[in-house]
Amino acid sequence: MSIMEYNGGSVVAMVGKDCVAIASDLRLGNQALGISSNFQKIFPVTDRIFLGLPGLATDVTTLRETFRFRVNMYTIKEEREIEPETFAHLVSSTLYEPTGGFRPFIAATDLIGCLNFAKDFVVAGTASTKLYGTAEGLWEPDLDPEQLFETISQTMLNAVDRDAYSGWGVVVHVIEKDKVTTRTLKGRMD
Amino acid sequence: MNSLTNRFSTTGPLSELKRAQALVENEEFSDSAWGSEAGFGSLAKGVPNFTVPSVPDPSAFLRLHTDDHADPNCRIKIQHGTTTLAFRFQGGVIVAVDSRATAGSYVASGTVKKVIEINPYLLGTMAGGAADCQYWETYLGIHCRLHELRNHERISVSAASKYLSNLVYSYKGMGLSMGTMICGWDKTGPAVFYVDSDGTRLKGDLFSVGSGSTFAYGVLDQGYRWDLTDEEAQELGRRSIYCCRTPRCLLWLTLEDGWKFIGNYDISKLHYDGPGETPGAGYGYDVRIERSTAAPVAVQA
Amino acid sequence: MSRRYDSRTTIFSPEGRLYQIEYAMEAISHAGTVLGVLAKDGVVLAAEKKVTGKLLDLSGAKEGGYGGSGEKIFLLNSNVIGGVAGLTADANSLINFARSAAQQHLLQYNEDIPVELLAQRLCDMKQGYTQYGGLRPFGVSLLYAGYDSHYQFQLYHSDPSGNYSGWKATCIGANNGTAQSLLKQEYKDDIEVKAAISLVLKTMSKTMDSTTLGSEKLEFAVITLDPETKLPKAKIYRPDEIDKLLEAEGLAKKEDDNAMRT
Amino acid sequence: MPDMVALSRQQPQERQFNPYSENGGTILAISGADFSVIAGDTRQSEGYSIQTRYAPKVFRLTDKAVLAVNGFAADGNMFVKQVRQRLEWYRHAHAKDMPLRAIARLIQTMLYARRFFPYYVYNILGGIEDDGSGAVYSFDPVGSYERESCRAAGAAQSLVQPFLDNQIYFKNQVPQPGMTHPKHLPLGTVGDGLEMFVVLAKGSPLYGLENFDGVQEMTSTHEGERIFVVRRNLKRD
Amino acid sequence: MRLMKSCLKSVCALGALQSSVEYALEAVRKGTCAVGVRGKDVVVLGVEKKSVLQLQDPRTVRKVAMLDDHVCLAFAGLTADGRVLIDKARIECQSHRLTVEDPVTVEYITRHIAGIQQRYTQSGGVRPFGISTLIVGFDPHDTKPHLYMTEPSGIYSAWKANAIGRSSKTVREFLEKNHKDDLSREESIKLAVKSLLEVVQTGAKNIEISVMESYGKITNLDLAQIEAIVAEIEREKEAEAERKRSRLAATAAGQASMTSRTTEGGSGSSSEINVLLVLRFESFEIVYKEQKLLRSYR
Amino acid sequence: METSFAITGKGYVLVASDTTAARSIVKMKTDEDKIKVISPHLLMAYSGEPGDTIQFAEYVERNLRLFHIRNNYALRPSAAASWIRRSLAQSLRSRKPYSVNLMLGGFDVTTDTPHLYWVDYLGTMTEVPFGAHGYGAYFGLSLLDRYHNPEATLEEGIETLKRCINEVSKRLVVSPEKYKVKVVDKDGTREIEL
Repeated sequence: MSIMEYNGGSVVAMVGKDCVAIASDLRLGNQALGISSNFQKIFPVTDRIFLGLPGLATDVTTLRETFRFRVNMYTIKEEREIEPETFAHLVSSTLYEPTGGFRPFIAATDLIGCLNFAKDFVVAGTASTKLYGTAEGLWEPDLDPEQLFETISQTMLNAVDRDAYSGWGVVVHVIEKDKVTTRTLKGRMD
Repeated sequence: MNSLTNRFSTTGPLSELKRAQALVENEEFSDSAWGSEAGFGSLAKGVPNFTVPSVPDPSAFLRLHTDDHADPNCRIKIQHGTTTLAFRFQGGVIVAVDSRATAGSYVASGTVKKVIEINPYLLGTMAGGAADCQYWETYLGIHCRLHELRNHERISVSAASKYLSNLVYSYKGMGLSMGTMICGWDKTGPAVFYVDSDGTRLKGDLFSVGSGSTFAYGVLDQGYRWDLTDEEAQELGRRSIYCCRTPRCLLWLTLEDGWKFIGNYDISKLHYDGPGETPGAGYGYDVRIERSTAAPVAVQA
Repeated sequence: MSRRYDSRTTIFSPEGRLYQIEYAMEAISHAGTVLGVLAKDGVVLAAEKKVTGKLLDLSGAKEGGYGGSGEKIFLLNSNVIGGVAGLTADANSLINFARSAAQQHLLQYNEDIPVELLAQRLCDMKQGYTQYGGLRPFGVSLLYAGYDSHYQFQLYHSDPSGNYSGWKATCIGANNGTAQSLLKQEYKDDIEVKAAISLVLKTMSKTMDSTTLGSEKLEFAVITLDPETKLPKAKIYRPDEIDKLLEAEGLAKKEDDNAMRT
Repeated sequence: MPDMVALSRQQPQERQFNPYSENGGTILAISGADFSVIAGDTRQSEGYSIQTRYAPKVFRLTDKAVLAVNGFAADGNMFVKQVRQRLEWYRHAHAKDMPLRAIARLIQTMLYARRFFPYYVYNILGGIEDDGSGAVYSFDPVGSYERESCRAAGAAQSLVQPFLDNQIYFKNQVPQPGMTHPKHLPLGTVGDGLEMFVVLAKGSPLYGLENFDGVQEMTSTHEGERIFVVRRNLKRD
Repeated sequence: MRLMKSCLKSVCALGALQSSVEYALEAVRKGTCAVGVRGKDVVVLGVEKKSVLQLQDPRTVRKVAMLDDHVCLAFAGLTADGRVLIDKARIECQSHRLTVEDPVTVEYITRHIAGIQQRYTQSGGVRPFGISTLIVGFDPHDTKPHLYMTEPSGIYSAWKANAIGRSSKTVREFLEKNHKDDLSREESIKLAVKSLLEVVQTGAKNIEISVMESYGKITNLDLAQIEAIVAEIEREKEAEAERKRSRLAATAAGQASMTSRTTEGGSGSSSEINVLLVLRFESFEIVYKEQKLLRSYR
Repeated sequence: METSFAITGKGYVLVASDTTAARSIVKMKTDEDKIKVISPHLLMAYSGEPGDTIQFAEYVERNLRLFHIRNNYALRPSAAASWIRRSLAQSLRSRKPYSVNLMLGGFDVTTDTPHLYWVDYLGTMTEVPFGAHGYGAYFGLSLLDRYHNPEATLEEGIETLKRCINEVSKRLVVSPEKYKVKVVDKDGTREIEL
């Protein structure tokens, strides 16, 4: 069993016209045993950067705390908010950093917030192949925020239905220039 | 003893006959190839014979290529079932199953029918290897029908389950994987037998099989009584399957004059709205808590 | 051999005093006034700016966050504002330390650092600088205005020795004696933020050397609870907001002064 | 349970005898009210090397049954051959083609005969039932099967299947108020593959198939079920 | 030659340090007064509390600190130093429990604190802690109260009753005169209050009393309780004075003997300090330099 | 087989743990208390690798006590849980990781709310209305999903807990005989006899 599958969970992010959206499932499992149906995997970094961290839950929490710490320290030192691209480099260098242990952090990252970072969509987590398929089929360029929300929701819901380790509800954030809309979807509870 | 020596001696008239017979019955050239007797599964030859790889340990070979647990990267992914349950009560036997088949982390199907309707009186459930259950229980159906034709009466649940048990026991160690409940109604009343590929066969009131069985037991045990009403029994069946987090729940009730299909329930609907048509009356924990906290307000209003 | 005694270890005088600390305190008593008032539903902090001038460039000032415009008032963590009096360079280094300490706490405990704990962390640092070799004490006093769920709103003061204590209203820097006695007279135990803002501004206007109050000489901040999230909300006022506030309080300069003169 | 996993890993395993290989590719079938579409790519590869760009995975069995096989190509070809042989015998015995549901059961028993030495083949059977409805049957390698409306298998199954769930089964879609989802999709909305078989029930309209690019009809009479094949060149990578 | 030089260096250094310790003791003497009184099965800590200013939060003005469930510490001297030293002691208490399960004994933690204080007199580049401490408590599984004192030098000692800080000498003398073995709880508290009243003129509101009665059982008296005790003492004093006045009229001869007794008790400074004084004399010159240095810094 | 359950109710958290200390196939002790009171309003039930459990529990206990005595108030349950989680996550990457699973039940006196945290040996933490560790989880979680009520009175909560214990003894092959049950509410922690 892959270490990604131990706790399960998936994240997808998509680009629209002047907006981006990021969605994740809410399940925390211990392999097949479900522990919680409200485990967040997407974290706001600044007002316009969201970080999705599917993977081994302990590392999700640790990384979340580490990134919060590093971003805050950056803000203190630089006295300005971190830019999405700078944050991207922070993420990649943090993940690369040898952790002194025998096991590297295993967590895929999606970085959103930078409007032209990926041209269409990115996926990660146990349902990643399923997400690729649905996203490939449903995504179109220049979706407006409402359409993007619909597209990412359909992508996520259908992908996690085919994944035994993801699901139990979905949370979607749609990020526009001046606002973030967060919605929790009533997903299938199986 | 005699027959044994005869079978393996290479001389003598009997062996000559055998050889002739073998030639005639050879699949590729025999007359039987023309009819339904052709090929694998032909009843004329008794128990079907399987192709086995010519390696020292065929079961190790099988495990190497098909055991998803031992090696998630194994290529041949055989579908596995998850949760089935059956219990006896005053009104008959409730059989409830989930509908999910997984191959690794992939949900291969969310619509598998895990109850095999062996005949109008007997139901068999399916947990473990999907193909094993499907095949052997179909095979069992054939024999039950033969039994009926020969004896002019329905086969007892006990006999049917014993027959199945004997069948799979003869393949013990080969890698079959099956855990089933044979449920029906015979002269003794409602009956449930648990049969698995190890050769275990148990008679009982209440069984649950599959990876989700512990969860089902948790709800089942706490709500089970012999004198449940039909409605209560069905509700218990649904709730017990609901807790195993599967896409759908299928429910049967076995009565004296044969089984009856009760329903195919969408678990998400059960989660949010329950089996009826009342929105918000679902089984889900959050839904239930919301209901109980909202209720007093409603009363006040 | 003499090196040992040249080193600037803070040492006891024969009378058992630590002169360096006393000098530091002396220095602070000439620094720009910082005044804090604890109210029932918030804490108010105001400070007198010393570095003023027509050519001072404040365009780099950022709104909210860890803005760098402040000379006297800083956001230490999302739940604590600090006001400093004393050597500016020392203060900057202490503020950085405080912010890091708060982040360390957040990392360790996943909660905002309790206000007293943050004051303690800084004081431990300050005390260390009075005890170890090669170091001189920090020439800075601080006021900490903050909120945590243990003691709700709090106001602390720490001095160069590493002492700290909690206050309902206090003042550091120049003229703190005058301010203290004014506060003593005016302060009421169940004061609310709105009244506290008036009290602070009124006291500031009376203590400050200059005759007029204006955003170029004043920094101002308030910490309250966000009515929606119930989380502490620190607000460091922008210059135009300060002017507006002063106007509302009837303490704005010029117009009033002119009116009085004519 | 975890113990068992560890144990079986430590056991010395027979590595020498590995009669299987993975030849990539994806197959897919969708059924409608009176048609079914069975598609597959035609590439055969092993690891990173492409063995051939044209090795069909979809085979016509009868006038109303098409079988798609995916997995180990050699097993697949052999299996199709045997199925065809059995169907031929059936024709001789009964003077008609085997009905679709019977073919499905036949395939089960044939696969199960190799329960202890499985074919490394994922099968999808598509066609028209005796009642004129389109049907898809999917099989696991040892013969567990189920009738469905659509199914994907092979390398891209986990990419394709959730998309089909959404578009064919309307999963997670709530219809507009007062509307219902169509029970069966019209043929026109079904996408294209590298090689696609379309089986139309007797007497059903052509759905504009005659105007498709690269359509070729496989049946000789126009009275019964009609099979068309569509071949497309997609990206050559 | 070189040997001599290095000898000289260490001797001088020692002298300087000892002077530094002595000066630290001065800092202690500037601190507010704290007394400890050990009774039969109770131990009382009393501290002089600086007046809490009108707008100050009394919660944050603390002079008595719990080190663990069963050990309590009061200090006199530099508050910041006190806080840091207390923190170190608290860490040791918990870490001791973690490593050997048992809680620390009062003597152990005293020794530990004194050890820390001593280290800060010895290593270069640091100044000593400007505090003395009184440590009270009960050992686990024991009913005997303990009272210890530590000083900036790192000396520690056990006491029946003692005082540190401002006018500690006067208070100590008072204690020496009035302490009896086997004091009851009430008597111990009263003695502590009484002795503090020797230096605290403002009465109950500037006195804080903590009473430890057994392992883990500690109570802080509230203002009303202390006021009651002070009032009682006042009454007794009044009565005593009354008696004295009447006796004074009766006998004039006994007066002389009484005063001489008081002075006798006054010469009770500890031998350790005498040693320090000798050392201090040796290092006079260096101290002188140091003072010049200070002046230039100013 | 080690089993622990914890459930929240109206203003309290109930924590139950079996009392077996086992080594290999031997029961070394049958009245071991595996629920530690780690601060006045915080309970920690621990299970896992023998040795690691007690060592880690004591390490946690001492550090929380140190925080308490330093600051005059105890860490809030959420902060304590975060710190404990972090300790486990850091130990996971050390040479010899602690292999300990925890249920942390606390009452936050600053907000007057009960909190329950499920923590495993990897440092996974999540706040839950009810939770379980060990093989008991496989039987208890579905039952709790069905019967648990976060607004239940203490008596009702105990009844629900009894159902879990009853189910485990009914179905688990080697089920524990005895359980210790503790509750934490606004008044602190105390033990409850079932």
